[in-house]
Amino acid sequence: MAQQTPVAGETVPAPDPRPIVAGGSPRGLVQAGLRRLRGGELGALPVLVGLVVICVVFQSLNSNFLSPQNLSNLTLQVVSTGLMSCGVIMVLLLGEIDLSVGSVSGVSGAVLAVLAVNQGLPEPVAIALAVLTGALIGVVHGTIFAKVGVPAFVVTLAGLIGWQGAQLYLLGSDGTINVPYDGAIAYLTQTYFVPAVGWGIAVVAVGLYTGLTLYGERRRTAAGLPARSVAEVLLRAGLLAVPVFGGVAVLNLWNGVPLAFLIFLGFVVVFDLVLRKTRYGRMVFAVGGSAEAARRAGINVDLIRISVFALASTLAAVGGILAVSRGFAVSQSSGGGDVLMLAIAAAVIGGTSLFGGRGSAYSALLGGLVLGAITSGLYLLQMDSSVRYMITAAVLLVAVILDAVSRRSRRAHARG
Amino acid sequence: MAQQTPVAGETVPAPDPRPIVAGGSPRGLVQAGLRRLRGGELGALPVLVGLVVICVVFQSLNSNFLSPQNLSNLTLQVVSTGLMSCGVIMVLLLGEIDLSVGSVSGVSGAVLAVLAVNQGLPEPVAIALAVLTGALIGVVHGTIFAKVGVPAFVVTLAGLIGWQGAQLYLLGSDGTINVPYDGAIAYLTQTYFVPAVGWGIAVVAVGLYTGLTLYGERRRTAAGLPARSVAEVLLRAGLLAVPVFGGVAVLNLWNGVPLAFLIFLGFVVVFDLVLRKTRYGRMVFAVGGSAEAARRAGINVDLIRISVFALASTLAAVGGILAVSRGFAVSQSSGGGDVLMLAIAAAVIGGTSLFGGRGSAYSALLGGLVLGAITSGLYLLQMDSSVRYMITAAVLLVAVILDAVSRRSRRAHARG
Amino acid sequence: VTGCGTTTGGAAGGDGPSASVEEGFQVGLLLPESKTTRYEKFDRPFFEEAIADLCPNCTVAYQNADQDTSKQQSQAEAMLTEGVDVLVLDAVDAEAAASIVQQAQSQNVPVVAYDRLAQGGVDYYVSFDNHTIGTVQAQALIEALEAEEAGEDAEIVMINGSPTDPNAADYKAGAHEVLDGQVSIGMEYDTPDWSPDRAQQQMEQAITSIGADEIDGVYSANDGMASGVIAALKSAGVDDLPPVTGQDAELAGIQRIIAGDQYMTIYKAIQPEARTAAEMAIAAATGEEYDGGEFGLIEVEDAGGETVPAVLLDPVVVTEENIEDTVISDGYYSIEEICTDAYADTDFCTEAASS
Amino acid sequence: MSEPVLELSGISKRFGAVQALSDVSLRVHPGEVVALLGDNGAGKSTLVKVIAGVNPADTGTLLWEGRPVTVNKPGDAQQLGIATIYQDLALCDNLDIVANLFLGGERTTAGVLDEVGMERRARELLDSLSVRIPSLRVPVASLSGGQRQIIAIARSLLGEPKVVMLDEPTAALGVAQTAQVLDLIERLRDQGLGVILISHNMADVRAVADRAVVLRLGRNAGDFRVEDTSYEEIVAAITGAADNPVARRAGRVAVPGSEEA
Amino acid sequence: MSEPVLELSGISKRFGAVQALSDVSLRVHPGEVVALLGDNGAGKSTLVKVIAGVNPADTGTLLWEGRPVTVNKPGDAQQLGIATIYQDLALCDNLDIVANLFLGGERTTAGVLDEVGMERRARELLDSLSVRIPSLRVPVASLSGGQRQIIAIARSLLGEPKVVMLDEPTAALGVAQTAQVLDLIERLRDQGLGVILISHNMADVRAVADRAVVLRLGRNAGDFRVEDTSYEEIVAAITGAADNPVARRAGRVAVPGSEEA
Ligand SMILES: Nc1ncnc2c1ncn2[C@@H]1O[C@H](COP(=O)(O)OP(=O)(O)OP(=O)(O)O)[C@@H](O)[C@H]1O
Ligand SMILES: Nc1ncnc2c1ncn2[C@@H]1O[C@H](COP(=O)(O)OP(=O)(O)OP(=O)(O)O)[C@@H](O)[C@H]1O
Ligand SMILES: [Mg+2]
Ligand SMILES: [Mg+2]
Repeated sequence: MAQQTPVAGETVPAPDPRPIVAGGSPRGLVQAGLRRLRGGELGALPVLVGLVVICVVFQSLNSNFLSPQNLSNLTLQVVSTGLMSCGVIMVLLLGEIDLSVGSVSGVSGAVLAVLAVNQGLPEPVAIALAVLTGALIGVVHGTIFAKVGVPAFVVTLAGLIGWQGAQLYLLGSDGTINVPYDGAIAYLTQTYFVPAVGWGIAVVAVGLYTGLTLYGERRRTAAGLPARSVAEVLLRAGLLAVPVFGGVAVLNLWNGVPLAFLIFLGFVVVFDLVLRKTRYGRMVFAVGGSAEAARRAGINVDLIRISVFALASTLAAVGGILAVSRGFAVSQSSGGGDVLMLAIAAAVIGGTSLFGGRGSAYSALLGGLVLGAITSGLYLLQMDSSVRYMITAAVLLVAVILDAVSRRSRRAHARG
Repeated sequence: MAQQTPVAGETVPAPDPRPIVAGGSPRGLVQAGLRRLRGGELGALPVLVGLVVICVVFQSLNSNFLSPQNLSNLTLQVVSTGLMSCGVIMVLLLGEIDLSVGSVSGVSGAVLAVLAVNQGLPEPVAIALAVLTGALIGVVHGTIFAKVGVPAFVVTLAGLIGWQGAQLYLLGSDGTINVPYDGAIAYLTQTYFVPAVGWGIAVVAVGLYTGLTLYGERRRTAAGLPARSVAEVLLRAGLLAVPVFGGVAVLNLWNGVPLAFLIFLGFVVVFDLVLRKTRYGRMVFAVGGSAEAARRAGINVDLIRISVFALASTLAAVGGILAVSRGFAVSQSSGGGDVLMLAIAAAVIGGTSLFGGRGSAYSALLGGLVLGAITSGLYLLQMDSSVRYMITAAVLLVAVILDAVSRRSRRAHARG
Repeated sequence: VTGCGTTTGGAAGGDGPSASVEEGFQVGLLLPESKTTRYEKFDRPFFEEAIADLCPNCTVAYQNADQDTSKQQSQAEAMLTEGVDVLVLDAVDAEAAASIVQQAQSQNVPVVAYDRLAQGGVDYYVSFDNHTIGTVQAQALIEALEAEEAGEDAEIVMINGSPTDPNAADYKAGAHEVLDGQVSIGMEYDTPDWSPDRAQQQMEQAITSIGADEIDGVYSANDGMASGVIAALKSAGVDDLPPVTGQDAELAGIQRIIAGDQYMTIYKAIQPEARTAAEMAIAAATGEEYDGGEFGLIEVEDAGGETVPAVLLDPVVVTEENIEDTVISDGYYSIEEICTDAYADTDFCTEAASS
Repeated sequence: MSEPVLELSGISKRFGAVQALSDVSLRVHPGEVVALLGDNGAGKSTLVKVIAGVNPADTGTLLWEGRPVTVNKPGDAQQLGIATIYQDLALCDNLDIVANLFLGGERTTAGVLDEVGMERRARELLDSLSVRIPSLRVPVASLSGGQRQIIAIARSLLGEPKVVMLDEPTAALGVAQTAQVLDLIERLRDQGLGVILISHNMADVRAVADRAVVLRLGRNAGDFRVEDTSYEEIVAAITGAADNPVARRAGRVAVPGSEEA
Repeated sequence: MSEPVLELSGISKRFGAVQALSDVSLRVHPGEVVALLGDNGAGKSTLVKVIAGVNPADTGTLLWEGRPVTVNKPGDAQQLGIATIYQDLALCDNLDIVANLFLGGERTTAGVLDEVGMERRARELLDSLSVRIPSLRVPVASLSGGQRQIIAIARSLLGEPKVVMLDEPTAALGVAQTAQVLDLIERLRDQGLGVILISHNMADVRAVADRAVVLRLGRNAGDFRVEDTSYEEIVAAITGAADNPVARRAGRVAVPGSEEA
């Protein structure tokens, strides 16, 4: 019997005739798009549509809604919670939850202010130490969860309460601590880029996306794998370019692109790449999909869990620092109130599943913008709190229903 | 070929020698207990131990902690959130979450006060309408979740915000509404039973438990099924009698057994029986374990989901009514603050899984008592709020770690 | 990072103090919360009335921050976007409000601090001083105790506001200034979220520790918590309630006062406060000097060391005796509102009905 | 021959971009065992789920005892009298064996679950399938693969079905259990039920099936009377070529003991 | 004969109140296919999980190439060179086929996943197992039972194992795929690997196994050279009696076509 490698070519089956393949032609693309629409594989589209609807409605009610100034404010308003959302998404991908992000952001802000103002440390050093505090807190949470086996809900609930206590303790009887208007901390949110820089960033971003995607698809074609046509790649790049250049143009009409928003975008993009393109991200998805399967594949599940909780708390700390920067102060209520709910809600609205293994870093951006736009619009319309709450709830539901309906048809197709 | 029924006796296999069966002797019981301890099948035991530890520690720090007065207060303090927990447990068993219970309790309380005080309806009618409001709200939540497919997190988050708005709207600019100290509403929490009634209830409860269990085990023995020995049943009944009679004795030393606490216990017992002994309860567990398997078994999954959300909101409404009764007032902050977190936390601490299909109605009682005891003890010790927060977190963790460790060893044995 | 960027202090927006009463302009009113009665029911309508009276062509934009600092910041930003010409700011957190003041000033929009002295160099300030309110509450409690001849060894329980609300710290400090040394404070609590339920539980623990009969008085920072305190006392079977303080003159609080359950509340004559704020706002927006009117202008210094021209009004203690002369005569509540069925047979209401 | 109890025609089903079934038809008579054969991914389980109402078809008609019916949810199929054993079993891992067996058809007395009655019946049923399970009160998550399979099979026998569909029922079963299940299928046939059996085990198929319907890439690819058809013919229909790995392996291997017991 | 690559002795394992394995021993030599046989619930999968480090044994020793080793987690076994295909597959349903194949052993270039390389390798591998899968980029949740099984098998071939354990690898496979997997097992043996094969299909076992180890109720119940042992002997060892359902069925059934192809 001849010895054969497992890769013997003898039995390559004929191509499967069943998949319905789209041609590279524009018509083919449209058909494939329609099919996805019906099949419910829409990705971020429903949320985007929801966002557009929200914008149109508010703009028609108050013409200031889409003014450059309001949009510029909006970009800054979503940054702090958005960063926390980013961390929450990592935890949700694991199929767990982190209730402590609000408190961690508050306590990190308090650490920052105490070090920078009361102790007189240089502000950048204080920032670094505050971030470090967040990371350490996350390691503690992760370890208690992964190694001791306390449910993440309870660990982070204890964190929610305990770190708030620590924050009160740190701030002491003084309560609020103001930070200088002109230090490194304040610059984080007070810096806007001149128009040219904004345009430059936009060009580089879209260019990099197009170039790298084209290169990737070329490699796939070279390897004989199904690949997107050049036309499709360019179409997608074009669709990306619209919001990017549009956004820069609008922001330049006011003060320019804010540094803080770029920081947020940077985190989102980096987390997206980490999740999709690295072994680490793959392992996070695997643990979220089936921890047991991941364990059997030799993945160190505990380590992944601890690292994810550490990341979440680190991002919460960064969010807390930006909140301090934006308010020039940290108070006993920093990180309290609805910060936690907003951070989790943004992730869920953006399409990240609470049950693990499904989601993307862009949820933080999209969900954050949806929530931010609703809030901002309702403030512009100036309603009674009671009415505002009710409308917020209604808009929230409407913004998600489209997504839900599309997902429902997908769910109907999925195996149990 | 002879036709045979599927129940042909021809091949009854010899009994499997592998299960390690405990004899009916006391020694056998102890051995089985130890084995369960090692195997991590402890049920509520770890939480009970946690509760005892908490009591011992606080009592040693402040001798008032176990005073009849304080314990009597404790029973009333846990009632309102405990009832909400009961509903939350149903939702958690489905593998979903209900963030709206706090707001629903608040809005139901507002409905109650507006109807009874402002509109002058008879108080019992107002109570009934407030409960109905809760039920309707739950049906709305459940329908949007089950039929439209919006994730329960988002539906109930919208509920959390929207019903709070409705509450503010109902209470209008007056804010707080006082209810009379001597109406039906107030009686719900102001009524205590005279000692004899307390003892009577205890005897009936323990007697019923023992009788029904003995009858059930007798039937099992008669049917040739493995059953608990009479000795074991009596031992269990004895273990139940200790807290029941002890509790009645202590409460009788103060005002007697409070009606409100009996209402709460009644709900817990009824829900436990419904969950364990009826088709409906079985279906709830099935949907929580695998919605797809339940669907294929012909269960109307949507209906179960809607009914569970309706139950959760109804219980939240009942909890809200008892909160109004206890505070003689409903205000704009009723049902806000940490009520939601406490309700969910009690369920989780009591051992109900956030991932569906595992838990029991008694979690509401046990978890509620753990949280209530921590709060009560810390208030007695009168610490700075910052320290109080931190200690609450620490005690919470410690109370759950025992459970977690035992569950961990169970998890290590479970299949992926 | 800043090498390629610029930090803009204030490039655009707001046309500065150039508005005129004839043409009208827009006034932004930012209030901190809606959970106590006063803001939605009185501050806002009184303020809008005053503006309509003083400047008929002006419009008022209004927002309520639900006790959330960052929400208030977003709301201020929305108003600046709207192009308001002056902001009247009742800060959720006076210190953290500095960012709002800063942002407004960078767009040349003047800021009037209302009720709480926002940091960052506001243009005018009108208020009842938080600290003073605490002292007045405490003073009233001491008087009540003296009337009952509880004297120096009286034992009281203190239920303060939320540990995460900076204003609560002011009330607390003011109250302590009076109470310390005068009475013994048996138990003292900070109450998360100003929650009446929490206040009730705290009171129950205090009763357990001290004993219901040993408590001679209760300092409660506001009316909502007073309702929880009274519920706890009632549930513990106390019929002859010790004096309980309050604040905000909520309707429910007034009703408890006439029923004899609550001793006092703090009534802030909001109408003059709102009118003063309106006058200040118009002056600031049009670039005129404000002289303080009937109350007289003084100067206060904020925590950042800036001097601010200010009007400080006196809070009024309301007990059963002076309800008629305060909340009713000011049109705050009507007799009908107070004397609902449940309170119809209180002394106060029978008297009111007969007169 | 009698009227078919179940008759499908023109069934098509698409998942996203995959056309899993195209224009499939199938007939089952009472007292007949129809084997549904096909390669992996041919669409057999999809067809079973269409009939069972788990994933309704996009197009196509379904005749039940000659009448057209629509089956949109599992309850519809159960009402008609179709019992199904799914390949992916569909058990509730958190429930114990008895609860899984009676899921959706619990017995009650006066509203209360009749646990004793159900447990006794479950014990009888499992004994008749000669499977050993240490305790009926453990969650099914802790069972072995074959034990789970037996639970699923036992479950379908609790109703009074007219058609039973078994999707690879013996895949995880031991030799003894497999023999029992084959006996069972024969008993069902003898009782006049229609049986649809999916299996990759040709020996089992040839042992019990009357007719074999072959699917290939989601289309009908043959309908044979098992008695009249050789093993090679059926395999050729399944793989779509006479030159297939089975034939090649058969030609090559001469390992002792491979005389296919 | 050469030194065993893997040798177990005295392995015991208890789950709660069930003693799943008692004092089990097993030896595997390089270039040898050992069939692990037993009734449903006999403890075969439990033994595989003990060796793979998924559920470490309570007691017992494990020798690897003569050295005692401890295997406490799956990583330990992989390090030694043990590749395992689990009966319950253990795939991540949310990941696509390529991601599942390379899970835990992803290829990267400069820290970035080499998706192109992995997808090409995956395509080659699956083609060699003659399975048709419409797209490699669908989540494995949407695959048919057999397709999932093939993914699990393909995955174990990606490392460079010295021992491969296959827990019912062909249970869900079509005839063609089964033939390919049997070919594959023979290739692995010829390359000098030790193979542990669990299967309830006696035909497959007799075709490729050299030795058969039987477990019954968690204990060793026989160790046979397959060439020298009859089908009936092995079945009797598995069921623990010569009078078993298989024998009874064989004695009873005379259906045409049951000559066991
Ligand atoms: N929910 C789904 N979403 C997408 N594709 C699916 C889904 N279910 C099945 N498919 C695809 O449909 C085809 C047929 O699958 P099916 O499960 O019916 O195969 P099968 O004949 O039962 O195969 P096997 O013998 O391996 O069980 C497969 O290519 C599979 O990938
Ligand atoms: N995690 C667990 N908890 C409790 N019992 C278990 C667990 N895993 C397996 N068992 C029990 O151990 C015994 C052996 O199971 P195992 O899965 O090893 O059987 P098997 O020989 O692989 O059977 P099959 O051929 O059906 O796959 C069974 O009785 C099973 O119920
Ligand atoms: Mg199948
Ligand atoms: Mg097995």
